[in-house]
Amino acid sequence: MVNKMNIVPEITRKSITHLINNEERVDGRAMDEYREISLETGVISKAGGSARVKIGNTQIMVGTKPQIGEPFPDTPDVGVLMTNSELLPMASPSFEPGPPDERSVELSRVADRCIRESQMVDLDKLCIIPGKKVWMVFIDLHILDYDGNLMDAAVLGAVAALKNTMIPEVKVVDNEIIIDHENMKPLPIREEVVMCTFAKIGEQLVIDPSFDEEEILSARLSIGITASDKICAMQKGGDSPLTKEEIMNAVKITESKSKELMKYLEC
Amino acid sequence: MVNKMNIVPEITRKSITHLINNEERVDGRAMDEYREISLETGVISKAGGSARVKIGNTQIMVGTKPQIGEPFPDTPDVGVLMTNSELLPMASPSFEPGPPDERSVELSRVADRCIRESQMVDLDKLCIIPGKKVWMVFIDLHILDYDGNLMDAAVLGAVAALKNTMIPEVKVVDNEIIIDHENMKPLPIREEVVMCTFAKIGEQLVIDPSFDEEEILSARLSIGITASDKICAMQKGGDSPLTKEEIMNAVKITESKSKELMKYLEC
Amino acid sequence: MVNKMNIVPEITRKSITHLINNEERVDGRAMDEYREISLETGVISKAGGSARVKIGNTQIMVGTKPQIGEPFPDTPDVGVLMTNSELLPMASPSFEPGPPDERSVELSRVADRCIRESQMVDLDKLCIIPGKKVWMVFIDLHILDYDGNLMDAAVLGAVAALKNTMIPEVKVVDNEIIIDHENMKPLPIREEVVMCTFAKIGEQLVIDPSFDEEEILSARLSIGITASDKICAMQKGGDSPLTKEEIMNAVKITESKSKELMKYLEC
Amino acid sequence: MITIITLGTNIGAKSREDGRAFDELRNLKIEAGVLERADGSAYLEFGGNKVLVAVYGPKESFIRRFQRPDRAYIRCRYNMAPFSVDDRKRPGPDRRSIEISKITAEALQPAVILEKYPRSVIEIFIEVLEAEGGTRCAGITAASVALADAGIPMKDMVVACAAGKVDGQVVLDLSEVEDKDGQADVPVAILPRSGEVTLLQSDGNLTTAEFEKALDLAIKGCNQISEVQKEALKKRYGE
Amino acid sequence: MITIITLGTNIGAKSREDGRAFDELRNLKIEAGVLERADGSAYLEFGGNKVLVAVYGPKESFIRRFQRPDRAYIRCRYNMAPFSVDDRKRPGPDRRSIEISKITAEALQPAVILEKYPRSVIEIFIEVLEAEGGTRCAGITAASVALADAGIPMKDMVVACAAGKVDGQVVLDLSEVEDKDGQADVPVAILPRSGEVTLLQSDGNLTTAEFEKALDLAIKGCNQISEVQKEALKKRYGE
Amino acid sequence: MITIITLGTNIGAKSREDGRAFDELRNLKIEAGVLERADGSAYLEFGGNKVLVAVYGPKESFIRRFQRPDRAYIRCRYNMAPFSVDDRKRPGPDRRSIEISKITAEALQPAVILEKYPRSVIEIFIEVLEAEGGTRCAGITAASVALADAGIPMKDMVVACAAGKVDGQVVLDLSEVEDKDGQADVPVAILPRSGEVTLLQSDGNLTTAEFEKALDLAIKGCNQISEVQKEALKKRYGE
Repeated sequence: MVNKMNIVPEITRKSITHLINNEERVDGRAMDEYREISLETGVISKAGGSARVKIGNTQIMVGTKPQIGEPFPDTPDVGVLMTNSELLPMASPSFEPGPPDERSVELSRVADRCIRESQMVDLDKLCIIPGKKVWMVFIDLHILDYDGNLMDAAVLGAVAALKNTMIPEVKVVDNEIIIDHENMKPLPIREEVVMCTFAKIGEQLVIDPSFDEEEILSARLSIGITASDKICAMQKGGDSPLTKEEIMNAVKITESKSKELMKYLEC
Repeated sequence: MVNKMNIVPEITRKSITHLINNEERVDGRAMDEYREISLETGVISKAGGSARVKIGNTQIMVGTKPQIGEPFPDTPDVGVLMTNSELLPMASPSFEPGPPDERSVELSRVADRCIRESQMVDLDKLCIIPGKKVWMVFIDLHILDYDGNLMDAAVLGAVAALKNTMIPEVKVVDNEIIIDHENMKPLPIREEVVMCTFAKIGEQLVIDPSFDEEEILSARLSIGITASDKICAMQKGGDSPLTKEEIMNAVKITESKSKELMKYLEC
Repeated sequence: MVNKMNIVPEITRKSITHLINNEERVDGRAMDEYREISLETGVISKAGGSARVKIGNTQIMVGTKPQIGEPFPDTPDVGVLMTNSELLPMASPSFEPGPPDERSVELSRVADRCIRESQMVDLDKLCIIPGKKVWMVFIDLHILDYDGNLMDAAVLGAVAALKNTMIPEVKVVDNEIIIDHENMKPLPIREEVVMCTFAKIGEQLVIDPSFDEEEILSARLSIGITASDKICAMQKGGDSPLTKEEIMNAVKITESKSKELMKYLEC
Repeated sequence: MITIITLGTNIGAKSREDGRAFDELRNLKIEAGVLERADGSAYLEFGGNKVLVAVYGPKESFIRRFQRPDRAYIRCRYNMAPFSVDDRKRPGPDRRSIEISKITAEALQPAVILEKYPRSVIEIFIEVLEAEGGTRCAGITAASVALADAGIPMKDMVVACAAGKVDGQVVLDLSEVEDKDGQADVPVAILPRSGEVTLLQSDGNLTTAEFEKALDLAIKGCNQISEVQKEALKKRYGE
Repeated sequence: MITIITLGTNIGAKSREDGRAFDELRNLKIEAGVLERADGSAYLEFGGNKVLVAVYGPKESFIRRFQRPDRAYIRCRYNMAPFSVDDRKRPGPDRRSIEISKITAEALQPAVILEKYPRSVIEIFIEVLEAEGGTRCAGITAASVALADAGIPMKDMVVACAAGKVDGQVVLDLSEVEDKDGQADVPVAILPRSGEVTLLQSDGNLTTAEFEKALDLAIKGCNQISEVQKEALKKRYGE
Repeated sequence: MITIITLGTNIGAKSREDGRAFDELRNLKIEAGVLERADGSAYLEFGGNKVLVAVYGPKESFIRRFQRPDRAYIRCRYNMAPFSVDDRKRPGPDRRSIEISKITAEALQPAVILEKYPRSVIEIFIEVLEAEGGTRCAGITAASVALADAGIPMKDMVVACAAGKVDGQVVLDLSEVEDKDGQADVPVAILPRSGEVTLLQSDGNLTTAEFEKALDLAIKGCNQISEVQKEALKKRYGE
């Protein structure tokens, strides 16, 4: 459960807005500039794959766990991706222990759709026995430190963790599954995907909102885009509307900024 | 969770009671008169069977879902009926979202017993593979608008929805169940059942209490009765006792009023 | 959920502490003296085994239920013990209905470890089909009246109930399990175990703390010990530390007092 | 501190599985004041049923939902121990226990002089330690004794008993086996002084005449049990 | 009290599984004021979708989390009836309904003059009685009518509609089958007067050009549906 | 900003699965001040364990249960990440984590000067990112550093370490494999200045002599780890 407190005082709100209307930001960034990004992979040995991502002071640990399970009845021949996020109370005084609240649900569902619809993981190749057994890959987003823009960090970390994920070879002999832990192979990955999030503050759109900027934004727009510039996910949030022009403008910026984010995934 | 607020002011309580002690009701009905009843069936295509029932302004949507499942261990050769009710927050400011509270549990359990004990559905015929697979029929009572007397509306709607329910033919070949969705047949129905609910207000028993009458009743008595006049369910509620004479009097009235209610099930 | 209220007033705290510092207790007991203990077994016919234990006014009903289930994946060839406790609201105004709180969880986990690690029940003999089917024995601690020292009462009652537990003979024929309810045999029991709990109050350690003593203790130490003097469980509680000397002193007393407790298990 | 009583007269009708006459109760004993911590308590054995009841209050209610400006609120929790039935029951409330808790509170309420304690709550905890048919009636009967043991002022002591139909015959106080194989079960609670009914359920198939017979028989059983309640209190408190 | 309307013009493109043109809406009817107890309500059928909405408030908010010092708080609960989908849905909120409830509240909020009711709450309950693709848009569209029926002052009536890509073609208002087999779905809500967007999601694979086309088509659909909303209110309240 | 240390001396006893001497700790590093939002934080690696701790407070407590009139209340939440163990752990508290949270709070409490902050709460969040045996001790050790990093006044820095019995031999600091195959595990926390014990559990079979040996060994291990705690704070704050 979350107590959404407006912890940014009115005066801060005004000064941030005033700056942004003059195309300046408190931390000196440009309107379309990300904070410093760092990405480490393979940090948790017991995970199938893992990544620690930082965007500014926002920090997320992502771990994957591949396990064998049953497919969904309506998609019997493909593997399953499951994305879960925990807004740990460690990460912010506004996050409280307990079942996922609506912010956590939205975060994990948007990240899940972005990855799923990008078709980044070739789920067809994760089928073991059609209709009976498939690989299920759990993606757990563990939010450690919250300084705004969880969406982009979540997708970046999840994609890096998936690229880092190894699964054992399996054979099916006489309807029994033999798992060969000696022979590990990477998940079948196709093209990558990233997400770019914009905040509308005053009359401007800024990319990668910090905590303070998120607290005062009037609208938010997150756009998921693949390496080949397919828009695979989009989610508007916030209490105010956006014009069509603002939306298409954000799409344009996403096309160029996504290239920058993709670079972190190369390492 | 429910906040049971006494939203009927003291003055209304007195005037309703005064009227009833003179054998009059606020809405002009006789002591043993139902409000206007309407019953439509087959309203939800995706349900196995459905009914929308109105008694006065009280409105319930009932849908059934037959599905194949395992029998209870102590009754391995018969099908299963499961009744669930949702006192939707839509229906009344006193209903709140969350797990079923005691009012909702009582409603669904009384309706369930009334239908089960009437033996209206021939559960023996819903066995597919003895001890292994049977038809389970879920009956979901969706309370849309609450203006008193949910019990009678729930039973009326559930019976109509069950009569409206179609299940596919099934064959068992080599221990596999083949479901033939082309050949649908109605649920095996025996005699029908209805429920009549009485409120004790002042010194009188009135049938089909409205919301205002329910708020001020001292005792409530619901009686389930079959077409052949078997009493199959009974449930007293409320904070005050009833005399044996009042109970037997209610049973007598039920014998005659049930015939009226049965007529709505013919259509 | 528990409202831990300090219901012992300051003056009582001072007088109890003062007495104990002079090696006296409110109820006249010696520092290392238990209250009156009573233990009845076989009191619940429907349980596999049962015991009603009283230590002073503290009263617990313990019932066991053996049932056939699947082993844990990491111990495929041994039976399973499951210990659950309910701090019933009946037992104390500070116990509230709802899911187990931390006190209840600690009680059942410490009792569970004490019994499990003593290897009192020969779990190897509870395997039916290796890796597939084993006996699972549920131990339910039903706390009826709370007057302090639940730990020792829980272990005493659980051990008595396990000794009282009968399971049917089972045969495996053609991979089917045949349960012979005519031939009941006791659970395979090895050496017994008891637990002794100490409270630090003022400068002293007292055994078997009463409710009032528990309310004012600064530290608590529970020690599980087998008939052959193996220490099989230990749990410190409370807000203050203990010295090594206090701990070893408690172990010494436990070695001798445990013999007294064991006697109740003979009957 | 134990009262044992065997009631009823076998008048030659078809014999029941446990040999009782149609109007014969199972063995019954009630003991008052069996718990230390509770304000009032009672332990009851009725056939194979074993039921323990604790009462706390009246005490100040801190929960708005359980507050009435002009009277005390009765909060009741009926609970079955995991080992009380053949297959282990999972701990915690289920739909059955939620319904029984509700109707038990309603059954007891008319006897208690609630107006004396506005804004307060009286808590009744019923623990079924072993179940053998008829636990809701056993719980109500024991709860009345526990309320009295707690010193809560009452107009009368509610008492409960079921009648039903087994092998086509209306009989008193169904055992677990009879309830399972029978055609109907009618649990009833009454205020013995006025004979008024505070709990009434009916589950099964009965003609009007059979229902009336069952109701009469249950009321007769209630009156017999009422004497055992009074004995239990006398045993504890003297005349 | 029922309004039926068929919109769109088939301009010769590849035909859809139900025969509609690429820019054709499914049959739509909206009725305002269908519930007694709620402060405002609306019933909507849209293709095979059946949605009922109730509005309560503005009323005093007792829950701190749902209180704002300077304006009303909109609380929305989107819920699917167990019988509304092919396989019975377990009652209670799931992750999908939690997300839809959140974005529905955000979609409606910009239209409501919240400043008029500080510290109060407006509750919107959306019940999907039958689902056939596009229930979140149907819910938003119906909720606006229910808000108006409750007499809540609004700057405009939010209206929602989806567009998407099926068989490589951008089409309006995907049915359940089209949503399942299609390549993308773009639900949109707008304030019709300003054309501003209050809900926007996109799920699937679209080029920028396709996305813009889908957005334009959805906005066009919204404007058509807006007329039906107005009709429904006229039917209830007159001109 | 990282401190690595290898402790212990191999004195010729039976060798352990990872080659350590009976009184040798696994590799340990502790870093203070690793999170932005929290008031204090620490990151610890101990063998294969990776633990992160955040501290918030002291701050006003709004929950009555977590309020003491004369002192601060320590609330602790020990949690394992789903990916921290071999088989994915379902998110949320289980019985094990509830117990560890309780005894961790009790272990830390004696060191904190709680009287300075009546009616307030200090929250400690322990996240196990990877588990390899001994996470409860690792959590306590890291939590002390995080408390110091938060500037909370303490009499001493609690430090924890386990000893146990493996292959019949009493050894220090059991790894995951040793814990699984071993005969006993004794986690201990102490106040290093006084040597007093604030956490003590024992799980397995030990004679009195073996227990005493394990306790002594664990205390010795604690004292070694205590030096690493101090180093970590020095690294962050200087001498």
